[in-house]
Amino acid sequence: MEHNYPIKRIVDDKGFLVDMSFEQQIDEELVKNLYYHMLRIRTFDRKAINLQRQGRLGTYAPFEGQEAAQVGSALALNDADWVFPTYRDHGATITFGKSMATTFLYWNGRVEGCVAPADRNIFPPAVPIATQLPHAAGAAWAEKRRGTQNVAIAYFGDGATSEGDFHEGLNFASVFKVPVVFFNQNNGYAISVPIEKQMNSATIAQKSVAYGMPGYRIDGNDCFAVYFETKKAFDYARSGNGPTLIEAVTWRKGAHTTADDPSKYRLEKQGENFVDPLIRLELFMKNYGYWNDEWIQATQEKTTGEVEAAVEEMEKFPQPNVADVFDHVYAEMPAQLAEQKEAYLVHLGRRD
Amino acid sequence: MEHNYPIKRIVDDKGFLVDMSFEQQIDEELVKNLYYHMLRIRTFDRKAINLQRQGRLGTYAPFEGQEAAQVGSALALNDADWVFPTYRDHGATITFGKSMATTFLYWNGRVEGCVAPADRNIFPPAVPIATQLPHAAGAAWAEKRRGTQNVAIAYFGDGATSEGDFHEGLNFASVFKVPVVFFNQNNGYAISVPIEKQMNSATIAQKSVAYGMPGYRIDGNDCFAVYFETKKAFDYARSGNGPTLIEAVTWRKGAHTTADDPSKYRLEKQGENFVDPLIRLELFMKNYGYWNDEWIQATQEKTTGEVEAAVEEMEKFPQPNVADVFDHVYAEMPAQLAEQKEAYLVHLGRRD
Amino acid sequence: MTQLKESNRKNETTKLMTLIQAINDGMRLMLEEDERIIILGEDIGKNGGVFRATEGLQEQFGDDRVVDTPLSEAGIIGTSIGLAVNGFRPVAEIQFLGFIYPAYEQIMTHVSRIRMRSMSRFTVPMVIRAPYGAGIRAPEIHSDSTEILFTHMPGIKVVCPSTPYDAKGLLIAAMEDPDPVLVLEPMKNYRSKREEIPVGKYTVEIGKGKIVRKGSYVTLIAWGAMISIAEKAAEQAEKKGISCEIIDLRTLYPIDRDIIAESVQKTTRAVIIHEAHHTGGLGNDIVSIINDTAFLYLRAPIERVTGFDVPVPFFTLEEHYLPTPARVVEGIEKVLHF
Amino acid sequence: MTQLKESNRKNETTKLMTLIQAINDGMRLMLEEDERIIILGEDIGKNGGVFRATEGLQEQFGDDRVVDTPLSEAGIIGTSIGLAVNGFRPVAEIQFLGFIYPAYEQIMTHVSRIRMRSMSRFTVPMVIRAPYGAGIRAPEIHSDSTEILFTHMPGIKVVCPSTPYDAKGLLIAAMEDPDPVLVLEPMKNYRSKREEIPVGKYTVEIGKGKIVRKGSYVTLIAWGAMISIAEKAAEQAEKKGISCEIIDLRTLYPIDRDIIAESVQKTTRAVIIHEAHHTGGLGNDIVSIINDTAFLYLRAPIERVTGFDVPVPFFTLEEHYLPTPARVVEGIEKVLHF
Ligand SMILES: Cc1ncc(C[n+]2csc(CCOP(=O)(O)OP(=O)(O)O)c2C)c(N)n1
Ligand SMILES: Cc1ncc(C[n+]2csc(CCOP(=O)(O)OP(=O)(O)O)c2C)c(N)n1
Ligand SMILES: [Mg+2]
Ligand SMILES: [Mg+2]
Repeated sequence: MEHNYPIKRIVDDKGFLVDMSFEQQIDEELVKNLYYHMLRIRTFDRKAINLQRQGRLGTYAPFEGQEAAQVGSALALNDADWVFPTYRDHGATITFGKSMATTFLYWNGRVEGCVAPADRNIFPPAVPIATQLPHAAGAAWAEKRRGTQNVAIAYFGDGATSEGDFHEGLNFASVFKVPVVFFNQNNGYAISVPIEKQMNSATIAQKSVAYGMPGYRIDGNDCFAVYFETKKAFDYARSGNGPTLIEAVTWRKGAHTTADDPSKYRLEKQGENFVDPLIRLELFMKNYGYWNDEWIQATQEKTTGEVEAAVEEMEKFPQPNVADVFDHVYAEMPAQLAEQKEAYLVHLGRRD
Repeated sequence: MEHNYPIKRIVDDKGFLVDMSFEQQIDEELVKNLYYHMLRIRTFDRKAINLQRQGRLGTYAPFEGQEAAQVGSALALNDADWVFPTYRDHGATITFGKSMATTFLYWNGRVEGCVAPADRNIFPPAVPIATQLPHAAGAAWAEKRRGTQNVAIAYFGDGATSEGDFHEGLNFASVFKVPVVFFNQNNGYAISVPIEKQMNSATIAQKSVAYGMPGYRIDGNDCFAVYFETKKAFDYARSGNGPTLIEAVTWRKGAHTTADDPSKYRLEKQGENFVDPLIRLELFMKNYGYWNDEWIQATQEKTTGEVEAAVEEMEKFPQPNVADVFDHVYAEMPAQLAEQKEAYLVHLGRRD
Repeated sequence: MTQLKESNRKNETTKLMTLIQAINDGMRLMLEEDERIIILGEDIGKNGGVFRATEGLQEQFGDDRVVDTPLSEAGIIGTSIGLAVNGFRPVAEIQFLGFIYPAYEQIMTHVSRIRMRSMSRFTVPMVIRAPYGAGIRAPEIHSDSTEILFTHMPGIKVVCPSTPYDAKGLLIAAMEDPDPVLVLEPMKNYRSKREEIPVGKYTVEIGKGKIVRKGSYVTLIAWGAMISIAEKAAEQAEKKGISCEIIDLRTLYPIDRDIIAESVQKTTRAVIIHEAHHTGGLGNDIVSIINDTAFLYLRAPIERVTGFDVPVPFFTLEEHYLPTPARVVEGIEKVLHF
Repeated sequence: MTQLKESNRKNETTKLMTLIQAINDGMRLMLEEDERIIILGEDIGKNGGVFRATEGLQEQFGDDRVVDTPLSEAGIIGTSIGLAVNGFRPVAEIQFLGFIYPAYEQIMTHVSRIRMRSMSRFTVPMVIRAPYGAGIRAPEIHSDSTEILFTHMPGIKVVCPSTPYDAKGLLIAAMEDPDPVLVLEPMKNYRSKREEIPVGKYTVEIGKGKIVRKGSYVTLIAWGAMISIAEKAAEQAEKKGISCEIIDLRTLYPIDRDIIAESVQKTTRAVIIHEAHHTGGLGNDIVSIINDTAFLYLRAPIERVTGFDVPVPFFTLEEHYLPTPARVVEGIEKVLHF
C-alpha cells in the first residue's frame, strides 16, 4: 500500500527543489510569508515553554517540528474558511489570524483564550480527541448548502485516527460530498504511543480508501509541499468535489506537553532524520537567492517583538471574571442557575 | 477501487461452477450440509413471520435471501470458536448450534432467548449497531493469549460500517493481530437507507485497506464462495496472521423487521437480479448430480418437523419468572436491589 | 399562569391529532417558516422515520432539508454541531433514546459546552429528538429512560411532553430556542390518544410544568408516559376518598421548582413517579427540591415509585419493571398513613 | 464494623505510600497473583500512565499483560468485554473521566448488561479506572466529576477512594469482584498525602462507607477529593463549637445507606458535599436516602454544597466552581440555625 501513497515533496532536506513544476509558483511573497509565519510561531512556541517553566503559563502543548505543516496549511486558507484545530494547532490558528495574546490566555486557563477574532471562523481547540472532525464536516456542509466556495479544515493527529469520530466524520463528509479537508499531522506519537502501535496500516493516507475520497501523503516538514497540496485540496473542495484526506508526515520535536517526559518512551536519536522545517526553508532560501540578512534580522526582531507584546498583553489582561462561570451556559440563565450565581456572589462578598 | 475487489464466485446464478479449482473440495457431505441448514433456517424464518402475523411472536427480523451468507460462514466454524451475531443472524447461530426454540423465545421478548448451549460460545445478539465488533476482537485476543487456534467471527451489516465501533473494532483487531473474521452481510439496506447513502466507497471490502488487513468481496448468495472464503480467513487467523474483513454481497428479500414496510423505500423490482441462494444451490445440485428427490423430501420433512417442534417447545416454555428481572444484574444482589425485589414480590402477592 | 397562556387555543382552528402527528406538524410548520431548519437522522426521509414522525416531510421539502444520514449517531450530532455553529438549525432524530449513547461524547463535551467554551461566540441552536421509554413491547435496549444523563449536563435543556398539544408546542419552542434542547418523546403516548390542537404555530414555554389534576391530599409528580399512570392511580385513590393533585413536569431541565413547591406546600405529601431506575433517577432531584422548598410542610417522607435498579427487562417482563397504577396507589397510601 | 475489619492492618508490614502508589501497588500485586489480569489503556506501558499509575508494570510483566492501546476508548472497553467474557480480567485505564464518554455506549449497553442479557452465562469481571475531578489546574474537559452517569446504571459498581489505604483495598476488591467496577480516582488526592499501608494484599469491602470523623451536631457526607474539604470545614466549625461527623462514602454504588441513616438519625442534620453539578448530582440520592430513613429525625432541610450547574470552568476559575471549606461551613451554619 505504501507505494500507492508516496511522500510528496517539493523541496528536499537540503533545500533543493525536487519537483520543478512548482518553480514558477514559488515567488518571493510566498517564501517570505512562510518564513515569517514559521519563525513567528516558533518564537511563540519557545516563549510559551519558557513561560511555563517560569510558572507564568499553565501546562502547554508545544508544536516545534510541525511549523511547516501548520503554517503551510493555514496560509492556503481564505479568510472566510473554517478552522477546527486541536490543542496543538495554535501554530495554524495564529497564522490564520488568532491573536497570540489570546492563545497564551488559553494556556493560562482562561476561557477567553478560546475566542477568535470576529472575522475568523476558528473553533475552540478540540480537547476530546477527534471530536472536531464531524464538526468540520457539518460546517462545510453548511457552506455547501449556502452555495459559497468556503471550505473547512480539520486538524488532527495520528492518534486521532483511532477514534470512532475520525471514521464517522470522514464518512459523513464523503457521503454528503462537503468541502472539507481532513489535515492529519502524523507526528509519530500520540503522547507515548508510536504509530506502529496505533494502527496496522502503513500510512494514514490510505485510510481515505475507506471513504472513496482522495488521500495524499506529503512531507509535512516541507512547507511548500504542504502549502500547494493543501491548496489543491481546498480548490478541489471549492469546486464541489468533496473532501480530501491529507497525511502530513512530521515530527514532534519536544514533549507532548510540558507535563510530559518523552525520554520515557523515545530514544534520544529518534526523529533525527527529520530536518527542522525552518532550517529546511532557510536552506531553500539560501539555495535560490531568497536569503537576505537584513530582512531576516528585521523579521526576527519583528516576531520577537510581537511575541513579547503578546506576553505583555496576556499578563496585563484583566483578572478572570467570576460571573463568566455562570454567564455563558445558556442564552438566558435558568432561575436555578441565577440563584446559584447570586448566592455564590453574595458568599464571595461576605468573604471579602 | 471496485476492480481491486472483484466479487468472488464459485458457482454462478445458474448453478454452474465458475471456479474449477474448487471442484475437488466440494463433496456430497458439504452440499447436503449446506442444503439442510439453508432449508432449515428458511423454514424457521418463514415460520417466524407467520407466527408474528398470528400474534404468537413479537416483532421479528427476517433474513430471507441471506441464508447462503449465514449458513456458509457458520459451517466453516469449529465448535470452540466464538460467534458475535446481530439481531438478524439467527440463521447463522442456529446453524452453529443455538436451539431454534431458544431463538423463537428471543423474539418473544424472553431473555432466555439470549442463552446459547453451554458448549457454544454465542454471544447475545447485538442490538446497538456495531458494538459487537470490538467484543469479537477481545474474545479473539483472549484465544490468542491462551495460544489456542480458536477464532471469533463478528457478523454485521452494511449500515454498521458507519458506526465508530466498526472502525475501533477493526483497528484493535489489526493492531493486536487477533484471530477474528469481520463478516459483513451487505444486504443493500440499513432499514430504509440504501448503501449509496450509507457510504461513498464503492465496496465495503476496500475499507480493510484502512487497517492493513486483507479484505475480500464475495457473492454472499453463493454458499460455496461464502463457505470456502470464510474458511480461508479462519485458517489465516488460526495460523496467527490476524483478522480479515469479508464483504458478502447479498440481499434482504423481505422487510427489515415485521414492523417495517419496504415498499415505502424500495421498488418492487429491486433486488430481482439476486438469485435466491437456495434456488441457486438447487440448480447446482441438479447440474452436478447431487439432487435426489427422496433425500430432498426427507430433508424437507425433517426441517419442518424440527421447526414445528421448536414452536411447540417455545409455546410450552414456562412462563417468565418475575425474579429474573432482579436476579441477573449482579452476582450478589446489593441490599437496595434485594429490598426492591422483595417489596415488589410482596406487592404482587397482595394483588394475587 | 401557564393555564392562562394556553387558553387562547380555543379561538384557533384546531385539528385532531395524535402526539406523533403533532410532532410531525410542528416540524412541517417550522420547515415552512424557517429555512435554516434542517432535519436529519436515520430513516427519516423516504421512510418517514420508524415511527413516522417525519412522514411526508422529505417529499415536501426535498432531501437536502430532510436528510437520511448514515447509521452514525456521533456523526449525526457532530455534524449538526457544525451546521448549527454555521447558521443552520438542525433537528436531529435519534431513532431511540437507547441509541443516543454513541453520541454521548459529542453532546456532553460539545453540544452543551460550545457556548461556554466560546463565551457565546459560537452557539448550537439545535434540537435532538428521541423516542424513549418502555411499554410498547419493543426489543431490548429500545426502552431506556435515561433523562438524568442529560439533566445533569449544564448547557442543554430537556423537555418531555405527554400530550399532543404540549408535544407540538414544546417542539416548536425547542426549535426556536437559542440553545440546544433534547426532546424526549414518550413512544407509549405516540398514538395513545388524540387531541384537538391548533393547526397554526404556537409554543409551550420551556421550563414550565402544568397541574393536570387538582387535588388536596397528595401531589403526584410525573412526566411523559407516566402521566397516564398517575392519572389512573389518582382515579383509583379518588374512589378511596384520597384527592390527588398531578403535576406534569413537561420540562425536565430547567425544572419548574415553583409549581412543585406550591403544590406540595398545599398538599403536604408527594409521590414521584418515573420509569427510570430508582437510584440516580430524576426523582431524587425532585425530593431535593421539596426538601429545599417545603421541608416544614411535609407530613410524610416522599415516596418514589420508579423503575427498579435493573436494566429494562425484555418485553415479556417489562410490565414488572414499569410503575403501575397499583404501585402508585400503594405509594399514595403509604404517604397518607405515615 | 468496617473499622473493626481493617484493624488488623497494624500487624502487617506497612509502607508509606501516596494514593497513586497504592494504586500501582494494588495492580502489581494482582498481576503477580492472578494471570488472568491484563492491564490496558492509553500510554500505560512504557510511559507508565500520564499519572504514573502503571509505572514499572510493563517492565515487570511484559507488554502482553500491560498493554498500550490505540487512542480509542470504545475500543478499549469493547475489547475488554471480549477479553472478560473469554476468561481474562481486564483492568482498563481511561486517561481522564472526561474522556470516558466515547465508551459510554459500550459501558451502558454491554458492560453493565451482559450478565443480565445472558442470564449470567456471560459475565464481565472487569475494572475501569478513571482519574476524575477538578482542582489540579488541568486543561478543560479533564476535570469532570460525572459519577451519576454510572451510579444510574444497573449492573456496574462504582467506588471512589479518598485515601491510599482505601485506594489499594478497593482496587483489589474491584479486581476480584465478579462484576464490573468503575474505580474513580480523585486526581487531587493522588499525591496529596502519604499513609502507611500494608505491603501485602488486602481488600476494602465494596459497599461500605466509613466514619472518618465522629461528631454530634451535623453529618457531612462526601467522597473522594471532597473529604479533605469536609475535614477542613469540620475543623473550622469545631472552632465555632459545632461538632461534625464525616462520612466518607467510598462506594457510590451500591451506596451504604445504613451508615448514612445511623449518622443522620444521631446528628439530625446533614450537609452533602460533592463536586459534580448540583442538578442531577449524587447528592440528590443521598437526600432521598435520608428522606427514606431519617425523616422524623431531621431538624433542618438537608444542605447540598456542590459544583454549580455549569460546565467545569477553565482552571483560573475552577476554584469558584468547587466546594470550599467556607461554603461548607456556611452550609453547616444554615442547617444548624434553621
Ligand atoms: C477522547 C480522548 N482521549 C484521551 C485524551 C488524552 N490525550 C490528549 S492528547 C492525546 C494524544 C493525541 O495524539 P495525536 O492525535 O497523535 O495528537 P498529538 O498530540 O500528537 O498532536 C491523548 C491520548 C483526550 N484528550 N481525548
Ligand atoms: C446504535 C444504533 N442505532 C440505531 C439502531 C436502530 N437500527 C436497528 S437495525 C438498523 C439498521 C441496520 O442496518 P445494517 O447494519 O445494514 O444491518 P441489517 O439490518 O441490514 O441486517 C438500525 C438503524 C440501532 N439498533 N443501534
Ligand atoms: Mg501525534
Ligand atoms: Mg443492511
